[in-house]
Formats: sequence, C-alpha cells, structure tokens
Amino acid sequence: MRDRIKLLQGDEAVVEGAIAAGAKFFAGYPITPASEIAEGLAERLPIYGGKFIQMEDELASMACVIGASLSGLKSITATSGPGFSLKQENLGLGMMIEIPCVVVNVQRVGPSTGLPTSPSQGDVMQAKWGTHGDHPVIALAPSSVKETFELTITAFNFAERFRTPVILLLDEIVGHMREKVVLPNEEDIEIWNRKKPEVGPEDFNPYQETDGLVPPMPNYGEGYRYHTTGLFHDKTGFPRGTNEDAKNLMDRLMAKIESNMDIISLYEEDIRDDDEIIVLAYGSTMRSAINAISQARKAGIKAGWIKLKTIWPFPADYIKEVGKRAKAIIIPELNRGQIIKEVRENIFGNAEVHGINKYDGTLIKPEEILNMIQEVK
Amino acid sequence: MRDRIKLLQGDEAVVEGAIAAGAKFFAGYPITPASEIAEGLAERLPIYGGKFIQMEDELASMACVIGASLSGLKSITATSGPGFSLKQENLGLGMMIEIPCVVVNVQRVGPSTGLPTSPSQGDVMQAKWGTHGDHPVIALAPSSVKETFELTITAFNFAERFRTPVILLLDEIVGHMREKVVLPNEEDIEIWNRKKPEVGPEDFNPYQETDGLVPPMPNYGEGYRYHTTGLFHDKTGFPRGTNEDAKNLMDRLMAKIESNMDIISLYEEDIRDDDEIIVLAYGSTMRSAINAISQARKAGIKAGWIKLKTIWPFPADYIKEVGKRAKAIIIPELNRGQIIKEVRENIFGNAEVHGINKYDGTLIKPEEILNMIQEVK
Amino acid sequence: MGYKIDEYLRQDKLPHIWCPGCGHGTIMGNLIRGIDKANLDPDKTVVVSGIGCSGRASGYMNFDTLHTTHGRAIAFATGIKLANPKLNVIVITGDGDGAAIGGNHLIHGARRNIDLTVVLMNNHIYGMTSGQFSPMTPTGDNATTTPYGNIDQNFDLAGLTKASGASFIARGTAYNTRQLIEIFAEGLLHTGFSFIEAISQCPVNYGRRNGLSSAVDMLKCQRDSSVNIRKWDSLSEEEKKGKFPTGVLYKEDKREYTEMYQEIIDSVQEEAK
Amino acid sequence: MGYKIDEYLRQDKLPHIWCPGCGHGTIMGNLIRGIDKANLDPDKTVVVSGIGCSGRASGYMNFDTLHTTHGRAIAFATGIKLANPKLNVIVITGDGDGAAIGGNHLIHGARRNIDLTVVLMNNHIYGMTSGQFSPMTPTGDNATTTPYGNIDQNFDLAGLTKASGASFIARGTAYNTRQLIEIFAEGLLHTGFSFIEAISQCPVNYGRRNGLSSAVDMLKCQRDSSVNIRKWDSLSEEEKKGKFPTGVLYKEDKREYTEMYQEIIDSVQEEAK
Amino acid sequence: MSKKGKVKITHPERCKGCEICVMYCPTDVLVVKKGQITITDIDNCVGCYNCELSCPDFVLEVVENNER
Amino acid sequence: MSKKGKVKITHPERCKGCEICVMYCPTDVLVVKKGQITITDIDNCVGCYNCELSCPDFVLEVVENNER
Amino acid sequence: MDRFEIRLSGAGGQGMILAGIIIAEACLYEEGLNVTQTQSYGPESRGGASRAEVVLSKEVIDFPKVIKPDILVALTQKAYDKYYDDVKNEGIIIVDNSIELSDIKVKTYQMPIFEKAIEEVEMKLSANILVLGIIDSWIKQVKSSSLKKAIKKRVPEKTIAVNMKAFAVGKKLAEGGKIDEQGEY
Amino acid sequence: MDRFEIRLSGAGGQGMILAGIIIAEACLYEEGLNVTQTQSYGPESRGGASRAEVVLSKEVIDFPKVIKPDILVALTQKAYDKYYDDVKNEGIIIVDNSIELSDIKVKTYQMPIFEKAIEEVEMKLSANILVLGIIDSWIKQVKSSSLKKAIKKRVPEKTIAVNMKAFAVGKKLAEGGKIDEQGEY
Ligand SMILES: Cc1ncc(C[n+]2csc(CCOP(=O)(O)OP(=O)(O)O)c2C)c(N)n1
Ligand SMILES: Cc1ncc(C[n+]2csc(CCOP(=O)(O)OP(=O)(O)O)c2C)c(N)n1
Ligand code: SF4
Ligand code: SF4
Ligand code: SF4
Ligand code: SF4
Ligand code: SF4
Ligand code: SF4
Ligand SMILES: [Mg+2]
Ligand SMILES: [Mg+2]
Repeated sequence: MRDRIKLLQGDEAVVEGAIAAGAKFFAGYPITPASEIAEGLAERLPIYGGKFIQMEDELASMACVIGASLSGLKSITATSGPGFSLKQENLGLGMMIEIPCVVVNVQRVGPSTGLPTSPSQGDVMQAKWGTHGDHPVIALAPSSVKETFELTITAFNFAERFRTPVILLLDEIVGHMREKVVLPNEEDIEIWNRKKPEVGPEDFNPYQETDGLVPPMPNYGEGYRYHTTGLFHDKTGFPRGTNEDAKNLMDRLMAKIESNMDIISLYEEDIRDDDEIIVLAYGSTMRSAINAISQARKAGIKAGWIKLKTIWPFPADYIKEVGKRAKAIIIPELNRGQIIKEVRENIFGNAEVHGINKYDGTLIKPEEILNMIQEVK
Repeated sequence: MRDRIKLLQGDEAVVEGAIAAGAKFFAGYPITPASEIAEGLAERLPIYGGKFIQMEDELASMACVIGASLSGLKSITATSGPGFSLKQENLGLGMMIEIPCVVVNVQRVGPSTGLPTSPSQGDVMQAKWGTHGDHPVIALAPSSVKETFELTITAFNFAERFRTPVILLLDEIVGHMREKVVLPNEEDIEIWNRKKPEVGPEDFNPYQETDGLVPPMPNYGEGYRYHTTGLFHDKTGFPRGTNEDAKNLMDRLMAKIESNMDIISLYEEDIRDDDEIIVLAYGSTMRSAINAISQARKAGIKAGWIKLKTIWPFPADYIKEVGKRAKAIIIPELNRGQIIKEVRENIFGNAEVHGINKYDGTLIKPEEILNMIQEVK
Repeated sequence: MGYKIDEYLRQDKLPHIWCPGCGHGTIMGNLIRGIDKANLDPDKTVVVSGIGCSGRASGYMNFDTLHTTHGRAIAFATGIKLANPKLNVIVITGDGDGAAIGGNHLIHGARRNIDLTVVLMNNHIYGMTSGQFSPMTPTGDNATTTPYGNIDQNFDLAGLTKASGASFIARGTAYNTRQLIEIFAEGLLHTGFSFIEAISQCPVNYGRRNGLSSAVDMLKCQRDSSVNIRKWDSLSEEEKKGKFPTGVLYKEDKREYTEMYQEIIDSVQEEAK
Repeated sequence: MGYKIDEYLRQDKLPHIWCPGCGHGTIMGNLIRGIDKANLDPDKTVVVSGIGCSGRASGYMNFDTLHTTHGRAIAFATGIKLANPKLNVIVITGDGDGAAIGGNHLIHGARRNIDLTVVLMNNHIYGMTSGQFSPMTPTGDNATTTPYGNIDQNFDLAGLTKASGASFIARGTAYNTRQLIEIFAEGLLHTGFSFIEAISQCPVNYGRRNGLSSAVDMLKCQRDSSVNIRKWDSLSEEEKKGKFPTGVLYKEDKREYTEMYQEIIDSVQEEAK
Repeated sequence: MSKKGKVKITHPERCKGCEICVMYCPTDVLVVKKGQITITDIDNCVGCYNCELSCPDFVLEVVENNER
Repeated sequence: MSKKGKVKITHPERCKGCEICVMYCPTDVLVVKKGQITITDIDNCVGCYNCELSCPDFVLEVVENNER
Repeated sequence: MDRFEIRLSGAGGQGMILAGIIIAEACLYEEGLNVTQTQSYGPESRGGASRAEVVLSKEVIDFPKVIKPDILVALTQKAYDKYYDDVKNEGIIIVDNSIELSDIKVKTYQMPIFEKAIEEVEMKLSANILVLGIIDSWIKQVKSSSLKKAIKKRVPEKTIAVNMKAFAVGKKLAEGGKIDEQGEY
Repeated sequence: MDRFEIRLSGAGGQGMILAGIIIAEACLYEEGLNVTQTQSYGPESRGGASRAEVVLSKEVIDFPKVIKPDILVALTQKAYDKYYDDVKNEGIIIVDNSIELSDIKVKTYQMPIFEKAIEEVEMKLSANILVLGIIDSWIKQVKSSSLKKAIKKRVPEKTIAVNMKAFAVGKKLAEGGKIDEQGEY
C-alpha cells in the first residue's frame, strides 16, 4: 500500500494512468506545459514493451498515433494549445474513421503563444469545434491529480469502447500541481479493450454496426485487409459518395456517443434539497468552487456544487433539470465564458446564470466565488 | 453599364471583390471548392501590380498572408475545411497581433476529407472556436454571388478598419453557382484602409489605442522599427508577462469588435408586424428560406425571415428581441445545428426554436422549410 | 511474366476512377507486381496513401489500406510500422502530397531511416484538384495557378531524400515498366527508408496544358528523357541536359529505426529483470 | 572593430533572458555586426523569428521585428519579402524551430530561392522547452526525451538546403566570432535564399546532460571540431571524423524569386497597356 | 501453339481507349476501335507482355492458352 | 596610450559571469569575481576585441579612450 | 412563376457543365434574363457522375437549383436512372439512344447523340453542343441565335466551326424528335 | 482549518521549485499529511521570476494554491516586492540580506543566505537547501529528520553531504534569526 501512495504532478499522473490503462504507444512533440507527459512516457513505455516517438511536429504526432492504433496498440499523444490547433485536421480524421486514442491538451493561456506557462481553460470550445465539419467529441477534464490518473484510464476506456479519439483537457494548474495520489491495485482497475471482429475476413465489414453502434476493429496484419478513408464511406469502408451514406455515417458517429450519455457523461454533485445557488465548475477551478461552497454553507447560504468530469458531450438534460430547481447557477471558468454558453442554451431562462471569468493567467480564488454567491443569494 | 453585368461564380465574385477592395496579395494552397479563387487571383493580381504565391501548404499560406499585410498590402487567402483546420494556429496569431487580412473558407462537407465536392455549412462554429484560447472573430456569410462580391469588399473593409483577420464563409453552392452580378462603379464602392500612425517612430507604440480601440499600423520599412509577438504584450508590443497586460490586451481585442456591433453586425429582415414564425438563415440556405416564406405568405401564413450576413459576432441582442415577439424561430442549416445553439442561448425559452438540418451534401429544399412552417404554425 | 496481380487488386473496385491514359494505373499495377516479386505476405502488408489522384491507389490494392489526409501519409505509416515492425508498410503519395504539403514528413521519415517504402507518383502537377502547379512542375511550364508560366524551381527529390538520410533511393517511369517492377521489388526488400520516385503522366491536367495532349505522347517523352543510371555517368553534361537518370540511384546499409528501438526495449527490459 | 552595434540593439530590453553562457547572445551580437558590416538600411531591415530561445532574438534587435509561431518564420518572411522586395528580410530560427516543425518551410524557401537570410541557431537541443532532442541532436546523445540515448539520425542542414535549391549556404560557430561576422555579411548581401547554420551552445539543457557543463567547455568543443572549409578538403576521411566544415560552403548565382515575379508584373502590365 | 503466351482481353469493360498498349505492341496486334481495345491478328502476338505491363486499367493479360 | 583601444566594462549590470570572455582573453586581463566580470590589469589589454565579440551579453567594449 | 428549369446530366468529361454555362450566358448576356447555373460532380475528372443545372426566370431567382426540371438531358444510364423520375409532368427528357428507359411518365426522346457526334460531327466531345442544338427549340425564352452567340464565345476559336455543325446536327435531330413524340427515335 | 501555506520565491535557477517539492515530499511520505505543491515561472530557464508554493493540511486540500502564506521566502528584490504584502499577520518573511525591505507589517528576517551558501557551504546553488534549514523549525507539522530524509532522496547522491551542510547552516542562521526577532539580522 505505502508504495502506491505517491506525490505526483498531473502530467505524471497521465503517465501513470496511461501505463495502467495499457497504453503501448506515444507520439508527440514537446510543448509547455505538456512536455512532462512525453518525458515520462519516453522513460516508462519501453519497460512494458511500448514505444515512444518524438515526431517532427504535432500534425505528424496525431497521424502517428492513429497509425499505431490501427496496428493495435493503445495510443496517446499530449500537447498544449498551439499544438492542439495543429492536430485538428488529423484529429478530425480520427473521429471520422473511428480510431481509439487519447489526446491530452494541457491548457495554457491563448490565443497564439499567449502565456505559455500560465493556466487556462480556454480550449474547451475548441475541443468540440476545432476541426471542420460536424463530428463526435468526448472530452474529459480532471480537477485533481488523483482524478487525472483516473480520467486518463477512463479516456482510454472510452476510446476503446466507443472507438473514437478522446480528449483529456487538463489545465496548467492540474498538469503541474503535485499532490497525493493513492494508486489503485492493478486488479481494481477496470480496463476496456476494443471489440475485435468475430467473423472471418470474408464476412467482415469494417464499418458495420454489429451489436451496438460501434463496429469491431481488427489490427492491421491480422488478415482482414480492409480499407479506411476520411471520405464518407459505407459499411465496407469504401467511399461511394452517396448522400445517404453520408447521412447514415454521420448519424451513427453521433449516436454512438449520444445514446451512451449514461456511460460517458460523468459528473458529481453536492446539492442539498434546499440549495438554491449552484456553482458548476470543472478542472482546477472546481477546487476553488468547493472551497467557496463550504465557506458559504458555514455562513448559512444554501449553495451546492456540480463538478463536470465529462465536458463533452455536455449533459444538457441534467442541466435542464438543475435549471428548473436552482435560483442561480454560477460558472467560474478560466476563460471568457465557454461552458456557460452551453448552460444558457439549456436552461431556457429558468435560473439566473452568472459567470466568473479569468483569462489573465491567474486562478479564480475561492473568495471571488464566495463574493458572487453572496451577491446573487 | 452592360459590361458591368456579369455571370460569375461565387468564387469568381471573391476575386472581383478582392480586386475592387484593393487587394494586392494572395497566398494559398489549392483545394476544392476554393481553388478557383486562387486561379482567378493568380491571373488578375499582377495586372494591378499585386502578387500571387502558391505556398507549400495552408499553414504557410496563412503565415505568408500575415507577413504581406505587415508589409502593407491588403491580403487574402482562400481554402476549404481541411485547409481551414490547418490555418487555425496562424489565424490565432493574426487575431492576437491584429493583422488585417481576409480568410475565405468555401465550405464542403466534413469532417475530414468528407464529401469534397458537396456543399455544407459545417464550419460555422469552427470559424469562431477553431484556434486555441479566447479570441475575437468576425465572420461573414454571403447567400448569393452578388452578396459574395459585396461581402468580400466588406471583409477587407472590416479587416482594415478593425485590424483583424476577417473570415468569409462561403458554402460550395454559393462558391460554385453562376449568377448575375452587376458590378458597381468604382466610385460607388466604399473602401477603408488601415489607420496609419500620426506620430513619428519616437512616440510610437504599436499596440496603443489612440482614438478608438484600434491601434494604428505602419508598414514594415517605414522606419517605425517596432516589435510584434504572439505572446501577450503591452502597448509597446513587447511581452512583459504580467497578468494585467494579458487581461488588458484580451479585453481590448474583444471590445474592438463588441463595441462596434452596430457597424459589424449585418443582417436583413423581412418581418411584418404580425409575423409569428421567423425563418433565420444564412448562406445558400437563405435562398430556400426566402422561397419558402413567399409560398407560406401566399398561403396566408404569418411568416417572415431574417438573413444573417455577419455570423460572428452573433447579434445576440437583436435575436433576444426577435425571440420576444416571435412564436417560433426556424433555423435551416447545412449542418447538425450550429447557429441554432446561439439562438437558443439568447432567447431564454421565449420562442420555440426548430432546426432543419442537412449534413449529407444535399441542399435544404424550399418545400422542407415550408413543411416545417406549416407544422409549427 | 506470371505476376499474381489479380488477387492483389480489389477487382470489384475496378475500373478505377483514373482518367484514360493516366500513368497512376500503370505504376500501381507494377507496384503490385513488385510486391508479388518481393514475395511479401499480403496479410502483413499495409498500404497508406495521402490525398490526390495518387492517393486513390490504396482503395484498389487488396491489403490493409489507409487513405489519410493530404500530405501526412508518411507520419501515419510511421505509427503503423513502429507499432508493429513486422508489417511491410508502403506509402503511396503524389508530388503535391509528398513534396509540397508533405515535404516535412518526407525528410523526417528519411532522417529516421524507418523501414517504409515510399512511392511518389510524380505527374508534375496537382491532378486531383485539376491542374495547379506542384513543387515538381518544371520552371516555365503551365498550370492553372501559373497563368504567366511557372517561376518556381522544382525539387530534385532524389537529392533531397538522400540529403535527409534515406538509405534507398530510386527513380522509374510509367514508361519503363520492367525497370519499375525491379525497383519496387528491391525497394520493398530493402530494410530502411526506401524512396522511389515513379514518373507518371497526367494527360488531362498537365499534358493538355503543356503541348502533350495524349498519354502516348507523354510516355514517349518519358522514354526520351530518361537514362538508366548505369549509362548516366558516361554522359557528357551536354547530353544530360533535359534528361534524368532512372534506376536505383543510391543504396546504403544503415541502422533502421524500429530495430534500434527494439534494442532499447530489449535492454531496458533486460535491466528491469 | 568599430561595429555600430549599440543602435541596432534595443538597449532597454537588455539584459536578455538567455542563460549565462548561452551562445545565442554571441551569435545575435555578431549577426548585428554582420548587418552593420553589410551596411543594411536599418529602416528597411526586418527580422522574423520563430518560437524558442533563438526566437527571442527578434525582441532585442532594433528593426521591424516579428516573433511568430513555432516553425513558420520562413513562411511569414516570404510574405513580407514578396510584398515588399525592397526590404532586407532576416529569419532567425532554432534547430527545432527550423529543422523539426519548420522543415518544410525551410526546404520550400530554399526551393523558391527567395531572397531571405535564414540564420539557424543550432544548439542541438530544444532549449526553450528544457531539453528534448531535436533533429540536430547527435545520435547517442542525451536529452529529456531520450532517456536511453538518442537513436535518431541528425540532419546535415547544409546538404539538405543545398539539395532543396538554396543559393548561399554557410556554417559558423559561436566560437569563431570573426568568421561569423564575415559569413553573415556575405549572406546578407547575397541575393537569393541564404542559409546560415550558426552552431550555438546551450549549457543548461544540452551541455549539462552531455558531459559539457560549462559554456567555456562547449566553446572549446566547437573550436576543436570545426575546420575552415578552405582546409576541409585537404583532410583525410579519418581526420574529418567528428569534425565539420565552417565558412561559406556553397554559393551560386541563380534567379531570385521576387525578381522573377516582378518580371511577370512588368510584362503583364506592359501587355495591358 | 508455342509455349509462349498470347494476349487476351480479360476485362474489356475496363478499357478506356488510351492506346498505351497500342504504342507498346511491337507487332501491331492491338488497335483501339470506337474507344475500345481490339485484337487484329492474334497470331502476330509474340507474348512479350508489353501490353499487360503497361495498360493502366488491367484490361489485358498474356495467357498461355488463349482461346481469345 | 597607443591608438589601439582597451577593454571597458560598459554594462557591468548585464554580466552573467559565464567566463567566456575570460577564456578568449590572450593576456588574462579579465576575471570573474563573485559572478561579475572584473579587469585585473588594464595595461595588459592588447585591444584584440576577442572579449567584445564573444561576450553573449554585450557587457564589454573595446574603446579608444578607456578611462576604465 | 415563369421559372424554367434545365438539368443536364452525364459523366465527367462529357462537357455538361460547359453546356450549362453556355445556356446561362445566353440567357443573361443575350436575353437579359435572370439565371442561376449550378453543378454537382464527383472527384473524378473523367467518368464519374456530373450534373449541370440552369434555372432561368424574368424574376429574381431565390432557390438556385432545379426543383423539377422542365428539360432533363441524360447521357448515361446512371444519370437517367437517377433523375428521370423528377421531371415535371409537362417536361421532357432527352436521352442518348444507348440508354434503357424505365416506365415513361413524361415525354422522352431517345436520340443517337453520340453516334451523330462521332459520325456527322466527327468529334465525340461535341456531344454537349449537339445537345444544345437538340434542346434549343424547347427553351422558348432563348433565341437560337443567342445560344449560338454564347457557344461561339465559350468554345476555343479553332473549334467554332465544328461546334456550329454539332449545334445544327442537334437541331436536325430534334426536328426528327418532334415529329415522333412517342419517344422511340 | 489547519491549513499551512508556504511560498518560496526567487529567480529561475535558484532551486525554489526543488525546495518546494522536498517540503511536499517530506509532508506526504514522512508525515502522512495532505499536501499540494504548485509553481509559477516564466519562460526563462534562468533569471526570470520563479515561485514554488506548498500547502499542507491534515484535511483534504481543496484550493491548491497559497492564499495567504504562513511563510514567505524571497531571494530576490522582485520577488519580495511582489509578495511581501500577502503574508498572514501571524506569518513570517525570510529574505536574503541583499534585499531592501518595505514597510514591515509581519515578522521579517533578513539573513545572509547567499553569503553563507558561498562562504560556509561553498556552493551558491545550495541556497535553496539552506533555506529549508532556515524555515525548518517554523514548519511545525514536519520534523527536521523528515525534511532531511526528503532532501537526501531528491539531491544527486554526490551532493548529499554538501546539502546536509547547507541545511545545517540554514538551521544555525535561523536560530540566530529567532534570537533577534526584529528582523535586522
Ligand atoms: C489540407 C488539404 N489541402 C488541400 C487539399 C486539396 N487537394 C487534394 S489532392 C491535392 C493535390 C494532389 O496533387 P498530387 O499530390 O500531386 O496528386 P495527384 O492528384 O497529382 O496524383 C490537393 C491540393 C486537401 N484535400 N487537403
Ligand atoms: C506549435 C508549437 N509546438 C511546440 C511548441 C513548444 N516549443 C516552443 S520552443 C520549442 C523548441 C525550441 O527549440 P529550438 O528551435 O531548437 O530553439 P532553442 O530554444 O533551442 O533556441 C518548442 C518545442 C510551440 N510553442 N508551438
Ligand atoms: S487528373 Fe491526371 S492524375 Fe488525376 S486521374 Fe486524371 S490523368 Fe490521372
Ligand atoms: S535554455 Fe539553452 S538555449 Fe535557452 S537560453 Fe538557456 S542556454 Fe540558451
Ligand atoms: S492500354 Fe488498356 S485501357 Fe488503354 S487502350 Fe489498351 S487496353 Fe484499353
Ligand atoms: S503481348 Fe506483346 S505482342 Fe502480344 S499483344 Fe501484347 S504487346 Fe503485342
Ligand atoms: S562573457 Fe560577458 S557575460 Fe560572460 S563573464 Fe564575460 S562579460 Fe560577463
Ligand atoms: S580586448 Fe583582448 S586583450 Fe583586451 S581584455 Fe578583451 S580579450 Fe583581453
Ligand atoms: Mg501530382
Ligand atoms: Mg535549439
């Protein structure tokens, strides 16, 4: 037990989580504040027979990770804002051709080079809309080092289970903070692996739903000799260019996420029956929120919190319900207001919605949330 | 007059609009369905002493255009979805360092390679959120060849006036459709040029607001010898890395757009006092909307339309008001519902909101909108 | 010649979408013959292509095949190969795909000397997007984006990949089909980064604009301007003008990337014991 | 030596942020001396840099200066130069910035032979991000991402840019300051794509990990491994081992891109009359 | 019949009439008529494989027992 | 004083004590003390410019009238 | 609504799009009509499906694409199969005689388009202009002379004569077509 | 709330972050406390501002950063100027004696940190460990032996002895500091 207690940085927890999840491949390009993930995996992967490669840029890194996943390895890449922008085209291909992989973005202040060493939650909307065209997105945001370890494993599990890239959105605070983690026993970790085809190559269609909406996926070299393309394709994997195929594919890609909201959408709440003010947060900002709520409660204010661990898909139905019972929802974010837009869209004016927004590289302090609580109460 | 009447494609109208606006530089990389813009400008620019260059990729094209603008030329690039994804990092730099330029995205069906020759409005959200971090965005969407000509000029004018990249979002229909345009007389075209500094190099601060929020901009080579960086910077252009500078800069970047909504936000409406159903559209979809409304009115239905020409910034206040008087708002889009999210966010549940969404490469037919009007009426 | 090409082709996808006389079909056919000649296990062979007319080749070849994004095929292939070094990984790219937008991955793949076989179908033009110039369009030629003639220099891809560190470099033409098969077979069997430039013809988007209106004319032009490397050195500078050498231009025994990485794994795991 | 360096430096930005003993300061100083020697009009001189420790140089140089995105400086510079060919456009890049992520722009800039002077500060490492290996880190060396030693081959940038079409190629070291000034001046005055590799030292993130703990040690190593190109050819292969040539390695008179483009404009406009 | 094979139009439907095979045939066996490859006199075929190797569309094969 | 110049520490505040100039000085004029460059005996300076050209921090200049 | 809709369909490389542009230019430049011309095509330069559409009207055209064509031309079986069912009741269909017809609901004319292009015009690629000759008299809004003018402006100078011939051959074919309206020609 | 907050500030390269990590590891591995350690630094490897923070508590730590430090160490003037005003009323400030003090509101100890590091430890870079020696007795939650253990685990083996010396020198300094609480040392 003792040697499972560790003081780890968030970035290091990604490394540990990836190893625990069975990752065997990392391709990446250094960037602050995500380089520690590359450095950690460069050291750790070969121990488990895994591979690390530093590519010439982030476009190549994203491509390389998709390739490795097609060869059958659980794969991960890590970057920060500028690199995340560069990965977008190939990330879109990954979503289109349904490649399990994990893409970590340790957010720093943007746009552009911005403030490279300061924390931000400015890439939340980019995680959903960064690549062209509609596309399915899963994005998770941990608020502590422990959660980083756990959600890294979850990210791999979702990637494999739903056959899609999963984005892990850290912020610089979580990425660089050192904190206690108790690593679980290997036996206690739930691991998902991609579904392999049950039929032989003759009867195999790489993009055919079998049970559920997620097609099984063989490794390259296993004799299935199938085709994959970023063009719209039918179940055979080949492009026919018909409008019907396009619609069917897009509908399935979306449905495989949306119809599994109960599994994918992770959040926690601490809301008592009579709480009227709800602070909804995610990532490092959550820490201030919890601190503020406990202070508020001590002061007799009826306030509670919601922590989003899954940011995308956004839990619209849940928030709709919250909107009905809450008087006000306060959303602290290290950006100019991104998730607050989703909240506004979904509560139909039922509750007041207030944002607390910092985008200057400093944190939102518990006090600032407390002040807002006091204001709206 | 007669030779000012032309049958032009939307892509060709971009070429004509750019020339009319005084564009002197194009850098780009071919891609369907935007290549015609490059081809047209390759031919036309040298006639006016302008320059055309085909770069090695879209990242370089975006960079090149920013460089040319710093040298003092009105500059433009054009691409489609995959290339637009690749431009995002440098586009973010352009927004951060406030470079006038026009970025055309002739949308095709995504994600990934998608359906390269079919129309889409799938990159609307990407135009706002594609690069990392918060950032100011202006995006215009023409619905006809004539409007393409006009909005290309407007795009240059906004770029120069507000010192920022402006995105022109065509869709493949508008880009490839041939239609009548009556080109205006040169004298009738309003042209804006960037504000040049009124002080000498000694007293000059490249990022200092003078009158208004837009700092004047000298050309390279005029002796100002100033510094520009994608790091957060103060008015001198140099990074100091303070949190205050970061906030100040971001606030100004946003304010220069938001405080000029009256100029930037272009829309048209045809709403009669007693119209209860409003169809809100943009781009080629607008054409079906107008057709459907005239049919509906003939059938005695109280319906009107709103055409967004400026998509970003979104006219939140205006839509808020519309939401109050309308019974239902119908939003046809060639995507899975993008602008509809903005509408929902801003009407607080006052009116019903219905989307008509096609993302299979086919158009929304007038009939489909009419059916929806009949359903909700 | 008895090449088993039928089973390596996805017959149900033919006829392919390439235009009449397009050289890509001939080159793909002979790549397949090269695969047969090299006796690769088709179940362990992966073809990765980029975007372009050339990129469509992957769809017709009966292996594990991946049609990627424009210019990035080598980066995808690097992941496939490093993840499973037992696979034979072939990259098919175009002169735009591989030398314009994909130039960086080409030189870095070569630098790593990773065991890929890269076939660049060079038709001197962007075929798929209808005739814009590429970095391989000769100076002075015509393309849709060079209305006044091309002022760009073109690359010498053999020189570029050599300077980058590739350990096998060859050039062939759609004209010389037998040489092409030999080159492909040799490149496929070489361990390390093999770069093969296969000169193709695009009658529709290049020939038409440059005084060569038929595929046959373009093939004759290939014939007349190519010289086997064995003869090349004996030519005078004068004779070399307007000509280019074909055959295996460079070959070297050099440490290969995935092998070196495996050594790391082996030694780290040994140590961990 | 009487170089007017003070007025070309933004004095109020000094001391710079580079670490004690970092070679970038020496190289930047001598680039400025080269600018002075070449007698460029400072009002018509633009310095464009990428991201990295090297990229910070633009902030200290008193010209029009642009600090861009990682790897793309040459593409920005291309726009600046083509838009106004009267400007002297200098690019400062690093071995990661210019040869890793920016490799494609480097080879395409060279291919176009556009009149830029590209100074690549090669410290064999990613300095700014604290010590990951770059495409210029020698095989076998240590970096934070090569915990078991670097297995990557490194580029020969002179060879790479030559193969790409650059018309001026030189290499200098932070050690040999006088040679550096000469090279810079000559490269700046050359019309066409000038590529200058300036070997720098990063004691903090490269030296420290590779047995050279001080800047002085690293400079001595530069001294001992560099050979003037004039002597290089007379060395035996044995003597060349572990050494590299410095000086102007290649120079050629070749049509320059912006000049050729101007000819297009002139002839089109002539015709339009 | 000699051991050497003779050309066979195994996939006429794929022929795009480009005339590449025609150029290669040393004995003028092949000719394109109405956009379609046809064989003039099979006896002239020397089984050199030129046409098979060069056809971009996988139309032709040299086979040992060519019943045409 | 000869026409040749002598070294001057024009910007002592910029010195980072890297000792590069010290290595270059042929006559041991320069020495780093407590992390700061100092001049031992200016008379030994032969005005060779080595230090000025090599200092990464623009600390030193060789000037004709060096009053130290 | 005086909206008149034409759909020209075939394979890439058959020049359907050029034919569409020519009609559009004749409408706009010669007749002063409003017109929209759109197209849809696959990635293939040759061989894939290709479609050009022209909508003409005296009024402003809102929806720019064909809703129900007044005229459908189909040069390939694929094109015919895909589109024959969309035509307006009063509309007509022109097809090459290589095409197998389905259950005919509107007037359908089978004509030896390619045959005539090859034999009479001696240029298979002129089929698109020949088609213009065929449909000329059905497009009441545009004079023959206007169409001819528009053709001359668009085709390479050297080919004007042969294209005029193609147009004439088309017109002649159409006259045949009109005589026998059963669609068996 | 038993939350205890330490802020170590100085310039990049002075080892403040390592010192922070050592405290954190001592808290967690030796004392079983909850702890968060964060930092903030500029792009410079050397010379720029650098700050390490440690928050320790028996309870779960929500907000991971220092709100009002119990201990502030400032090795540079810049760091002092920026942070001296944040310290808790009952808190203390430790600064190098090269630093000019502002109006002192909390107990402030000026100590010859670098001087001692250079002269007594003969390694300027050991100043960070020396600082740990100084603040040791103010961090009541962590035993000296725990800190020493943590130091030994983190510094290169060859430098353990010299770092132990630095720690001892620091402790001695602090004793001096405690005797004279006016902060003039
Ligand atoms: C990011 C991106 N940019 C541009 C394109 C458009 N595009 C598709 S293929 C192609 C060029 C193909 O040329 P080449 O590689 O020479 O192949 P070819 O068609 O000649 O065989 C281009 C520019 C794209 N699909 N994606
Ligand atoms: C797109 C992107 N990827 C990665 C980074 C992170 N980054 C900044 S500088 C740098 C490397 C710098 O190395 P080099 O070019 O050799 O310059 P040096 O610091 O050694 O002078 C990297 C990877 C970034 N800023 N942007
Ligand atoms: S466009 Fe050119 S390269 Fe593409 S298929 Fe046609 S002939 Fe071949
Ligand atoms: S990290 Fe290296 S390259 Fe960067 S400033 Fe320090 S010594 Fe120079
Ligand atoms: S080469 Fe092939 S496609 Fe061309 S004519 Fe001959 S058989 Fe037909
Ligand atoms: S095998 Fe040779 S001889 Fe026979 S048809 Fe083919 S090319 Fe002609
Ligand atoms: S070289 Fe410059 S910075 Fe280094 S010790 Fe000498 S004067 Fe100081
Ligand atoms: S000028 Fe020469 S001799 Fe004088 S101090 Fe400098 S290096 Fe020494
Ligand atoms: Mg090509
Ligand atoms: Mg470097």
